[in-house]
Amino acid sequence: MLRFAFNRLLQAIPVLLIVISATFFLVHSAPGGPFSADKAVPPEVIRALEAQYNLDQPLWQQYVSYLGDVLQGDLGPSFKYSGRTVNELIAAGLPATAELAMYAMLVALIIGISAGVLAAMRPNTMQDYLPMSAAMLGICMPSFLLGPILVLVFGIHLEWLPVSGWGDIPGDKILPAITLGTGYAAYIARLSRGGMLEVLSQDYIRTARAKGLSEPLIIFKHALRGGLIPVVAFLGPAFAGLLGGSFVVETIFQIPGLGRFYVQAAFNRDYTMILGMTVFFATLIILFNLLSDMLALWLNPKLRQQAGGES
Amino acid sequence: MKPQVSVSTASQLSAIILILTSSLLLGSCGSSENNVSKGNRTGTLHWGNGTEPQSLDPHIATGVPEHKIIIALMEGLVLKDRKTLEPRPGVAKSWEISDDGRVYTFHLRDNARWSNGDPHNAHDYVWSWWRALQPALGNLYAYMYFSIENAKEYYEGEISDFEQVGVKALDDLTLQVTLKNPTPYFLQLLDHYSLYPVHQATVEKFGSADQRGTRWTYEGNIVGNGAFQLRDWKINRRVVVERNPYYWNADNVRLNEIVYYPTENAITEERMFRAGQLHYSGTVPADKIATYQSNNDPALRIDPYLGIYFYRINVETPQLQDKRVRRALGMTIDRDQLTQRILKAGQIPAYAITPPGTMGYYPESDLRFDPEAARQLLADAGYPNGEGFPSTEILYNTSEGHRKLAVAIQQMWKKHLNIDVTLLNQEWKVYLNSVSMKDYQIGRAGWIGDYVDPNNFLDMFLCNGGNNRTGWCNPVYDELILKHAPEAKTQEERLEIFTQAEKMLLADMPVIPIYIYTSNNLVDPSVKNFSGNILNQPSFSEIYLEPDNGGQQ
Amino acid sequence: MDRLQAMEEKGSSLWRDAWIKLSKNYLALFGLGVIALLCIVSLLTPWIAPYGYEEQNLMLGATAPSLEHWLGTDIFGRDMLTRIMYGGRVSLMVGFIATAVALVIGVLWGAIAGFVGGRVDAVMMRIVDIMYALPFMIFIVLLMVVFGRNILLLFLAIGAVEWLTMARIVRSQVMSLRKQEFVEAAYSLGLSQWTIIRRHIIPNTLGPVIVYTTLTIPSVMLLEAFLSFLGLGIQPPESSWGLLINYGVETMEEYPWLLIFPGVTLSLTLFALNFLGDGLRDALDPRTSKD
Amino acid sequence: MALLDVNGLKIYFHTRDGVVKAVDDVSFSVDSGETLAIVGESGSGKSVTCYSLLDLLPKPPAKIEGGTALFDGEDLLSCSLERMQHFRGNDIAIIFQDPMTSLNPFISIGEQLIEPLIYHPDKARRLSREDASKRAVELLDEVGIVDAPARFNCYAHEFSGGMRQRVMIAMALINEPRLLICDEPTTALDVTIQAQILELIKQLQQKRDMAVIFISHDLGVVAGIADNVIVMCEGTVREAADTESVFYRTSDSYTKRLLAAIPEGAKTMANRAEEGQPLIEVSHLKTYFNDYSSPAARAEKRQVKAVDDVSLSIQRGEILGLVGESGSGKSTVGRSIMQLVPITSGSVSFNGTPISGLSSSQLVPWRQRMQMIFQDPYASLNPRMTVYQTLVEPLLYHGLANSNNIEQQVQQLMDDVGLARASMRKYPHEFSGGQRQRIAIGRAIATKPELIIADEPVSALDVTIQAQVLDLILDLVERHNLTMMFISHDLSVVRYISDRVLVMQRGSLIEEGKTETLWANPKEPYTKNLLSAIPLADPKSERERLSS
Repeated sequence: MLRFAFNRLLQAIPVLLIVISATFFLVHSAPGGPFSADKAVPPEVIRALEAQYNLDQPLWQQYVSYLGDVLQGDLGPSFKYSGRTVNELIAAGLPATAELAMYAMLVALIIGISAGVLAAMRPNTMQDYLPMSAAMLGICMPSFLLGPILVLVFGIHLEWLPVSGWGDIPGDKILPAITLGTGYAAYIARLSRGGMLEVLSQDYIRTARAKGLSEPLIIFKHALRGGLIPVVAFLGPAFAGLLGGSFVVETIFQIPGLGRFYVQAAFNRDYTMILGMTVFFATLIILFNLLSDMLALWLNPKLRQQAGGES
Repeated sequence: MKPQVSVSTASQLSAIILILTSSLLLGSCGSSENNVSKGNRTGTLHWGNGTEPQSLDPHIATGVPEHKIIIALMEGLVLKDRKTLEPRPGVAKSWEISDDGRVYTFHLRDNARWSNGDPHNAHDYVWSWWRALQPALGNLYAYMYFSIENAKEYYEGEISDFEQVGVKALDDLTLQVTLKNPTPYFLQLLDHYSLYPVHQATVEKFGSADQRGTRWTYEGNIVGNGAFQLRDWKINRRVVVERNPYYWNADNVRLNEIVYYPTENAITEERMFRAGQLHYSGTVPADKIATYQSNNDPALRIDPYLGIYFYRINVETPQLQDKRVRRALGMTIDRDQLTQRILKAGQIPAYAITPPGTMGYYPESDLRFDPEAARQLLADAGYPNGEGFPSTEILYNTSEGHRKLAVAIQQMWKKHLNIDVTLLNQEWKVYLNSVSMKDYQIGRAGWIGDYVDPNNFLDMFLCNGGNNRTGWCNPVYDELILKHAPEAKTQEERLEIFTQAEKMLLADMPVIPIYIYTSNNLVDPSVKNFSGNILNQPSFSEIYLEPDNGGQQ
Repeated sequence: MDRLQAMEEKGSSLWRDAWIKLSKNYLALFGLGVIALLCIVSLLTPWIAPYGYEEQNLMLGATAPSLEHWLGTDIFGRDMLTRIMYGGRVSLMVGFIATAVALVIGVLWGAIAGFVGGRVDAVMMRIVDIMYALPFMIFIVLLMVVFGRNILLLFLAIGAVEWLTMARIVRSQVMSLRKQEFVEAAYSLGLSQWTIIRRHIIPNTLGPVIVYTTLTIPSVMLLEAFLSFLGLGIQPPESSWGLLINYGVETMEEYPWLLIFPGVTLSLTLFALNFLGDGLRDALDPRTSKD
Repeated sequence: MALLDVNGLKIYFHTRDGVVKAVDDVSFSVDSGETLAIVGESGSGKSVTCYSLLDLLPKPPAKIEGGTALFDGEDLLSCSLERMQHFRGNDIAIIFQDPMTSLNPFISIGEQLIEPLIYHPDKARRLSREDASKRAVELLDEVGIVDAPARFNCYAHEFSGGMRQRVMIAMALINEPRLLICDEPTTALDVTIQAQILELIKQLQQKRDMAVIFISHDLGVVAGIADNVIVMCEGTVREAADTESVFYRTSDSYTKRLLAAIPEGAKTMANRAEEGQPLIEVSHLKTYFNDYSSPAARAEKRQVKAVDDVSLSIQRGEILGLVGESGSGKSTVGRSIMQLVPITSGSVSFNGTPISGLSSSQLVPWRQRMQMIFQDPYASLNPRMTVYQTLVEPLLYHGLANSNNIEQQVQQLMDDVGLARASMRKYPHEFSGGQRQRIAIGRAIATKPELIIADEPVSALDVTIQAQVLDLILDLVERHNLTMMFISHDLSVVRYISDRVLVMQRGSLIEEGKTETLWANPKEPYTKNLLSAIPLADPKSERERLSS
């Protein structure tokens, strides 16, 4: 298992390097610099600013020195937030985003798995059609639509929950978690339904029944573990997606997370910030994919021992 | 024994899920008192502030959200009246102006203090203004100093001796400023944050004076001279300021704290206001304004704003070189319909670039909505009934408001002139790039006055004006603005010169004025002493909170 | 490939049989009917739309549904029914073409990676990883700057994003297929790898591919709205369902019909596609005809 | 009254294509200490009958349309699910055919074993985890699991097929059921293992005085253990009698056919092997695979020696049998000759020309001359291609037909393998297993090959079908003058078809000889073992063999 993880991490190095390089040259070739502004900026100011952030050097030189810094874990200073380093900004935004992603995942797992299992228990009945139709809508319900609707209903009209904030007012984490989690819940519902249907048709479920075990025991002890393997494999990409894709929800609910930084950085041409966030997200994506693969391996005793024949 | 393993992992898992769920739900129990009513009790003002401030250094910051925080933390020599914007004593308790209008002598208060208790005196200004004029600092508002004698020359490196710049501390409490020309609006400038003083010891503690991006403006570090001091700055979350006990007028400050929220999304901010999470929101979505108006909601405050929304025309575009074409375009925008049906927030149709009433200035304009005459002009220019007029593009930066206006104008030009216009939106930085490279045909633009004087609007269109960007150049115009106006003997004469210049501008129409901004604020009724003004500048030291009978809505 | 030409002529029987089976599945037929209707309406829109799509009436403004305007009007006084009809032209075109791009790239990429395996697979999947990690918005802005505004570019950009997941799905399918005996049999017939992929592997991945495709089309339509909002893609006064929904969200309290009607249209399309997709999946699997 | 009394049982499947009468009016009874065998081919309803007793059928589509099944006087068919859970595992236990899929791969076998004890529906009879574990270990020991306490925590994949079936048996017996249903418990196992498992079931039954229902498609298997036999076909009982009557005095035509289909005796056709240069010559063939079975093996880059230094030759016209148990490497030899797996060392020559080491494009002309038939007729045909497409592919790819005569050529092939021309446009799933194997054979002979390697071509088929397919193969060999390598684990089949036999064990050839010589006089103990384990369709001799 450790060896498997090590190999995958080794493979990640060239991937990260290419991501950094591609992003570096991409952002530097995008039109509009970090210091252009609505009111004309005098050329001497531009020069002074560029000198301060080493932007007056040739591009390759900037690239080399940036790589050097990144290797030392230094993502550089932010251009937009004067005086703040990218490391500092990521550290500031990560807790909220990570927490949001975790709650959203929780919502997604609880709703998704229960819906999927319910549907799989009685395929092609109303118990199947209803949650699955809802799931289909959920997959395609964009959060920019779901968020405002939830806010209007629960925040403004019913006044049950706060309309925004993060950890300021009790309960302000509920609506964002639901908004972000719904799409994933829908996807997980479909995955777990498929997985459960597959497992429930297996011989060993028949064996369990023949042993006289009760239906709940069969579902939860015998079927769930195998049936959820597709879900587990999806967790890694999903979690990375939650971390990176929370921008809309963060904006709607005024959450101080990474997603807003990323988009702001892109709009502001905050080069170091874009690069830093990209490196950070790429690392997360790779890490979470690895983790979910390892979890899927661990869940399957056979593969656990083989630690994956073909990676 | 191992047989238990599966069961114990399952129970561990369910325990984790239980903990996570309960932590999510636990947070939701508790009192439901909203920010506004709680703030009214504790004297805390909750302020929707647009975006995250990029810097709180008055010599570096540029945006409106930064402005709103800096004016709470710092103060200039002179304040403005919260309604009329007349100069009022600030750090300077009084001042004299020489007869030729060039020399200002300020007498500072002896009880002015920095927020750490240090004495605050005239030398602070000399040092601060010296700092603000260091090119390496990259101060975008350095031009605000250029009415001071030799300030421009020093900034551009023509002279290197700061002694020659017209600012001197005669003694600890007396500051003398010498101007190049009599500048009627100079006192106003002193209330702009780019002329605020900074605390030398603090700035130098975290880096050299002309170094950008030091940590001196962070919580725990920053020292100011305003009514409030910085207590907490959580990025993308909130900035909290609290009373500064050393403020010279601390006894009359009635707010205990202000919490600024960087919301970015206007729709979110409006919802927060409606849910009682904010006392104030400064960006009301256009479609919501109608709702507030029809409910006669007292929270909605609409005031004229010193800003103009206009379209630039790139006069180098072949089909737009002829000023008759440009005039025709300007004459076929039905500004009444735009402001009433699309903008809906009391915006004033604009027929000139300078907002009327700016320091007593009322531009004369012959521009009006006249499709008949416009068609004639277009025909004279060789495009009868729009025939043969090449497809022309309106560029705007990505935003719902700009889009709506462009869509309507596109249709008006189609209807009245029968010309085809396409729309192009670009992301902000790309748009800036296109406009400054003159890589556009017609481009949306806006200008907010830094100070209340026609000069601030009209000097945009000088031949070499950095903000001209239209390619339009008229030496006579330049001479009027640069030479004749500063030398005018009286204010009447000066305004007359501006009138003349503006007429030239409108006759050539390199820019099409569209409407004059309004500031649309949502202010909770419990907020008192909030007065609308054309700079949309609140006076935090005077605001206080007092719920009306029956409390919050 | 010429030698296999004759095969292709007879090879249509999978599709012919699928059609026969599909025509017995009422839910799928309903889906097909809705999609066909939407396509026909879109094609005929310029002739049958009640109003011009840019015809404004500022004095009228946003009005609720009425006899003159069945689905109401937007803030410019433009007829919503007309806007939705014209929006459908863009949305359906983007949905189908961009999905097709994603489909072709994703299926080929995934099939090759999964089938060849080993180093090739590792490299190809690492490329997918890289694409996943690149900042999408910067990428789009650059594309826009380099190539200018271009509807074709929109398809490319969307296709470039959506094929990644497709490739992963196909790859995992292929990895299990390639160990099946019928693939070995094809090998022992001496068929080339490419022929095996094309004739034996890809047709057997159709099930999950179709299902994922039906989910992709609506999400592509929404992605188009985001890109158009950024300035890539279509420009006002043209519109698409995604953009109409986007605008509708902002005024959902004041003018709910601006959100409801485009939303219902998109949802209807989504369900129709899903029914059709499930039906197609079953129809293309010869095994499902007898249980 | 018997322990179980089934009367007039009717089970119909309601499918989209109509009603299928899976079980139609079946009656039988079985008493303690008695073994009833239910014999029939696939689709005969034998398994459905037994599953219905424990309510294990998927409903829908299955529906019980009539009849009773009285267990101790209580009707199993009409009791509640709760009551049924009391019967399941406690009074009636069942062992399934495939021990590979019938154990939960995610849960340790110990945990699976103790479940019926710790979750007993009768709360009073529930055992604590410790007591249950003790009981389970004892039972594992009893069914012959060596080092049971340590194996208790292992997972299913860590056991071999035979061991898994022993675990299944232990699991079935853990609550001391009074009736044990065995659904083809030995079909998926090697012949030597099969003998052991049969022995075990017999012993356990005697010790516990259980009633046993033994389901099998193979009359040979039941001959030694059944007291009574019922023969089922298409849902109905064709014959029900005591074992000896069925085997020696049957009057039923179907039973007669079943008995006749059991391959017995030597090859009836002449040996057509030609002298001279062998068609295939394999020398010192080694095929190794990387071993990923454990982290240690992976780390050390250990290799599995699937084929280790095998040399053999096949004469033109010869049918060479290759036998061995699962894991002996016999299939890998076939695939190595076909160049379907990369070989590690050694060489393969076709008609004197070395073909090992050629690139895939260089191999194309050779591929036409040798073809393969695979074991699993379900997996070896592309489910999305019609028979026509499947057969056309080799013809066109190798340029053996053009668009003018293609139709005719395909029809010829269909005739050759005994398929109706009309079914040309059907898909594989619409055919039975035997018909599918005919399609696969048709595909193999389409290229007019000289050599066919048949990898267990009949082991997935019912006996009667198996006999037909074997005859078809022999017929085709004759008609097309084919050379064949016939790989099988079933010695009777190999004896019936091949001229010469090679025996493989653990990657190596251990014995070789003319078929009849080898049968009469095996030299190696392993070969002797294999031959003696073959069940005979003769109750008397089979009983003697089992008791010896």
